[in-house]
Amino acid sequence: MSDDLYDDYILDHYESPYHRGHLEQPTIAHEDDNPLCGDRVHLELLVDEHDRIKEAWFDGHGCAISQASASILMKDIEGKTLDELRDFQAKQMLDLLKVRLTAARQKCGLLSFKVLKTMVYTLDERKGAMSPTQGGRG
Amino acid sequence: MSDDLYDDYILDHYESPYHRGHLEQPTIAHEDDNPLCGDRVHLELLVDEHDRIKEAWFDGHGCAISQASASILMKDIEGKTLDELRDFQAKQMLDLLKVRLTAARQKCGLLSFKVLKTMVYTLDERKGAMSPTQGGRG
Amino acid sequence: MSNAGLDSAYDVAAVRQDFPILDKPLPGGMPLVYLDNGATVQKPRSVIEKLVECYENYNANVHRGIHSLGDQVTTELEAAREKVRALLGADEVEEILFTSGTTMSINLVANAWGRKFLRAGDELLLNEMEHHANLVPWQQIAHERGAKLRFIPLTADGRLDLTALDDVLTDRTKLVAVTAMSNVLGTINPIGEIAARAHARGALVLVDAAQSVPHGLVNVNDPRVDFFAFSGHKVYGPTGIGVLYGRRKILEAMDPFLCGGNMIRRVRKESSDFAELPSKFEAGTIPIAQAIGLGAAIDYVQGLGFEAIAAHEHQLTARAFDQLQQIPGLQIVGPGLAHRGSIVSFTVEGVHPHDMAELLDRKGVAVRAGHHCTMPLHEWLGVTATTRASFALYNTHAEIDALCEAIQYARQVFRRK
Amino acid sequence: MSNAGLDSAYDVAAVRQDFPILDKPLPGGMPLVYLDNGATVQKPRSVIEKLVECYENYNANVHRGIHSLGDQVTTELEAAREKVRALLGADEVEEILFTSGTTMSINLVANAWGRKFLRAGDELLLNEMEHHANLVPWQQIAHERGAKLRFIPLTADGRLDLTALDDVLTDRTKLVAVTAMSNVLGTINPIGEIAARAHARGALVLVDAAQSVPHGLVNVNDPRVDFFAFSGHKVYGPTGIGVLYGRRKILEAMDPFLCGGNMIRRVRKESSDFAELPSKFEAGTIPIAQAIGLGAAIDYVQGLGFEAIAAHEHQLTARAFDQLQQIPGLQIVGPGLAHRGSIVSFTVEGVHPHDMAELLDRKGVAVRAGHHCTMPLHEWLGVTATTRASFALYNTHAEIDALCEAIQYARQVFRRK
Ligand SMILES: Cc1ncc(COP(=O)(O)O)c(C=O)c1O
Ligand SMILES: Cc1ncc(COP(=O)(O)O)c(C=O)c1O
Repeated sequence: MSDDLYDDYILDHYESPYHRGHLEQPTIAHEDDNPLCGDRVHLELLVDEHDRIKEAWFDGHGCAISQASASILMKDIEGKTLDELRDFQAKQMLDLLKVRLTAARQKCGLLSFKVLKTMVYTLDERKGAMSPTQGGRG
Repeated sequence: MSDDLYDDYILDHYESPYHRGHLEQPTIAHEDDNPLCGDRVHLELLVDEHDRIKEAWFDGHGCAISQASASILMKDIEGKTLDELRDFQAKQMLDLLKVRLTAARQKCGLLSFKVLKTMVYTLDERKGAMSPTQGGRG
Repeated sequence: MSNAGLDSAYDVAAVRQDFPILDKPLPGGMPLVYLDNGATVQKPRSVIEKLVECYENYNANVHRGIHSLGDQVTTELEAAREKVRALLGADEVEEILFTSGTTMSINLVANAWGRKFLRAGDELLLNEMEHHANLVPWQQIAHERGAKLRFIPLTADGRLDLTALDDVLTDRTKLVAVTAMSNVLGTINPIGEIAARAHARGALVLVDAAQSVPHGLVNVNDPRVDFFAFSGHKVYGPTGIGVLYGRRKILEAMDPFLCGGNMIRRVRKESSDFAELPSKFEAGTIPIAQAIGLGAAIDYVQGLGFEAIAAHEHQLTARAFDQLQQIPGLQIVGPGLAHRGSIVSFTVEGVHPHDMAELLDRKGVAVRAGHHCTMPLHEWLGVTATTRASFALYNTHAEIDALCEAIQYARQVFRRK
Repeated sequence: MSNAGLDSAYDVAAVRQDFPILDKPLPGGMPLVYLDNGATVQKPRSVIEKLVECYENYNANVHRGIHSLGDQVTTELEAAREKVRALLGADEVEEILFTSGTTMSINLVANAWGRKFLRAGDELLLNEMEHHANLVPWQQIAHERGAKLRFIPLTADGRLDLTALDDVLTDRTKLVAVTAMSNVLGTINPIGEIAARAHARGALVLVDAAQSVPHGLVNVNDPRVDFFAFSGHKVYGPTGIGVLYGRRKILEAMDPFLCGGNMIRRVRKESSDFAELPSKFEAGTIPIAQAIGLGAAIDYVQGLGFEAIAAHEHQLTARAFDQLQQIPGLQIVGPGLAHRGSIVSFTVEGVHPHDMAELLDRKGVAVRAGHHCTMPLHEWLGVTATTRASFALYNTHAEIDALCEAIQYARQVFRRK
């Protein structure tokens, strides 16, 4: 884990992103922003019949962390199943970035993760599957 | 000025008040309380044709300071004119008590003074006299 | 006679060393016997030092700055929030809102919940022992919304009369607001039974825990309640900070109360969307250093242990209860020891409470006199004011004795003839 | 190159010794260059010591205890209130209300004045440079009351366009809410002219003085305004305390906002009468130690003198303005120096403000990045975020240079290829 946020790994992804662009016919698309700073990320997934991510693309604008982390995430999730993404934790996402983020910057680093999670829940709901309960005793 | 609130002067007035009771036909009567502590003071004045206090009586209940100060005030103002009472300041009232009151107890010590002031204003208004403006620019 | 600390689970003499003020003589030179703990308690050195640490090492605004100080202070603040969560046994840290005090916490609920959810004909269930902070906000919102206030009657000894609860708790009751511990009578209320019966009727339960938290009556899930409010300054923390616990689903359904920075998600010229919990209810710059100081206060009391604190305070209360009753003309208000926390309020024949407090002060004994922000209760008691002695973890048996001696002195002043 | 203090009315190097935090290296070992003063400023030793003094010597609740500590703390609190009155040039000390901050002060007016006096069709006059604290509360109450928001247009360089004022200031305008100094553009607004024209139309004027008070723009009678709000933590005082000044007649006509102890005169079971000013608006235990600490902060800035502070800050701002403009791709937002207080916000081509702030932090330079709680302003600017450097009385010319060097470093990081 690097202490330097702006090491080559992050900056490479920021300047030469993986799969920045759009799909012809995404299975699902979603976007969100971090209003505090204006970071915005739009994700598109192509999911095959085995619930596996065939392709993942992103678009957006904002700070290097928010955009590089989207790029890194796209690269990481291709080939994974929805089941695997359901188990995917914020901590793992932060590990993927290979840098230590302060609390303030974690919002940037986790923006694409949040969008991804929302999509997974939405797909679950579409299929009428149980969505994992969130906290509380409801 | 005494440091002892409960010197004989105060306690004498508390236990053997001056003019505790009521007038047959007061020129004016008014009462007020200090809700914070439940002290209550009722004053009655008999004012002669020269705007001079002929008689002053009080009633009420509460702590020794509130009741003794009413008694002391009644004794002091008899014979004074309304003009003199109009000029009468809170500081002078506190001086009359001959003790140093903390901020919290000044409310007790000034309760009868407040009632008296209200009565003077009311008499002024009855006569259509100008009442002194209170602060601000109006 | 003094047996300070002898039979306590902690060494009271040592604990007193943690509180700088207890060591300092009063302006007149007398030692301070501080028995006005129900109003506010003294602060241990660790809390004062935490404030200094904060201002001297990581003073910055929270949640905003992308810089080292901002990161440190945010981490400290959120650690304090987690300490509060753990203290209350709340499920989630987002259910812990920082406010400026109990009064603000209750006003927040009365306004943000009441303005949205109260309808004409709805009822709020209160009682006459409530502090004004848990009464006047409900009067205002009930008036505005056309809702009605109802009151659980009190027993003759100053407890809630639960045998009459079903008369006043109806299907129209939307919320029961109740103090966990009376700040005058000392009564500890059976929150568990009240909450269970209120919930069975579909009513929410708000607990005013301003007096109970310092003594360890502090859990929001056992018994389960919906809102829970307390003040930092009464639990050994700084002034200017309070807590509102609210159950997530209810907080989410409510609109915000105060508006400004931090509580928004997106602001347009004409309208705005609101942020997630807890920010939604924390508009503007919150009392940052004070929240962090409250965290240190929680560490302090948990270091001693609530059980030990409560045991010690119970001994003090028992001693006071016993000795005070032997003073002629002295009348204690409220229930017996079994139902009472560490507060004893009383009247003494022939000595007005104000004079009493003043005369006790002359002996260095600080108590409070007045209606203690409970006018309806004093009306119910039939007196305009009482004198209140309230005990904290650092008080000693010798101080109880000093209280009783000072009361005797006050009686003598008024019987000089 | 450094000429810290050389041409200042006070010795900046000496003044920096008053601020313990400025002497402490950051966790990484670098010296702190604190340029996030618009968010919150650092505290002088005298303020921190005043807090300690309060907690260690006369910690008690105010206005309540008839005992020596209670008397001392009440005296200290009221002395602080008088200091605020004198600072603001207010007529009466009862017009000074202690709140928990600017946000709370403005919410108090929006609720307590707005709910009572706003009618359907009434108008509130705002503008797009307002902080969310002076915008969102008005949105909410306008929505509730059926009132309408109108906006004074901005000039291209980020000032209020007063040539258009008569288009938006009408006989329906009930209140003009305006910041004395923008927290992003740095713009100092002509409050005198706005207030005069608003008063001529019968509208009230509320001034958000959160940013202007630390720089000495602080009087409520010259020019004459009706409400005036600021925060302690931005004027070298503690967090958790704010002030609302309100003209007596208006405050008296308003209903209370928060309800609870202290703000009542008499409480019955079903209804209550309210206390006189300022208690009417100070429900519950107010931030006592913080108000007293604010008094010490006022003493501190008045000791240096606002004129000297403003002169020093103006030099810093001029230097920053000058040097920043020489950095390629750097764009300053807001007006020229003549209309600007000590805030400079900017964008740098190719470096997002968040990355900029993070990279500046790496050089020990603390600035803020984001929308600074002014989303409508950033929409108007056409950017989602800016980087803001804001200067206080203790900043040095060398720190301006450090800022510029750090910006150059950030630009290099993003142009490594
Ligand atoms: C112009 C302006 N108004 C209001 C506020 C809000 O102040 P606070 O967060 O202290 O309530 C701020 C500070 O953030 C500000 O800069
Ligand atoms: C039972 C109770 N509720 C509420 C309060 C109000 O607390 P605060 O003044 O800290 O807001 C108090 C303390 O005065 C109290 O004793």
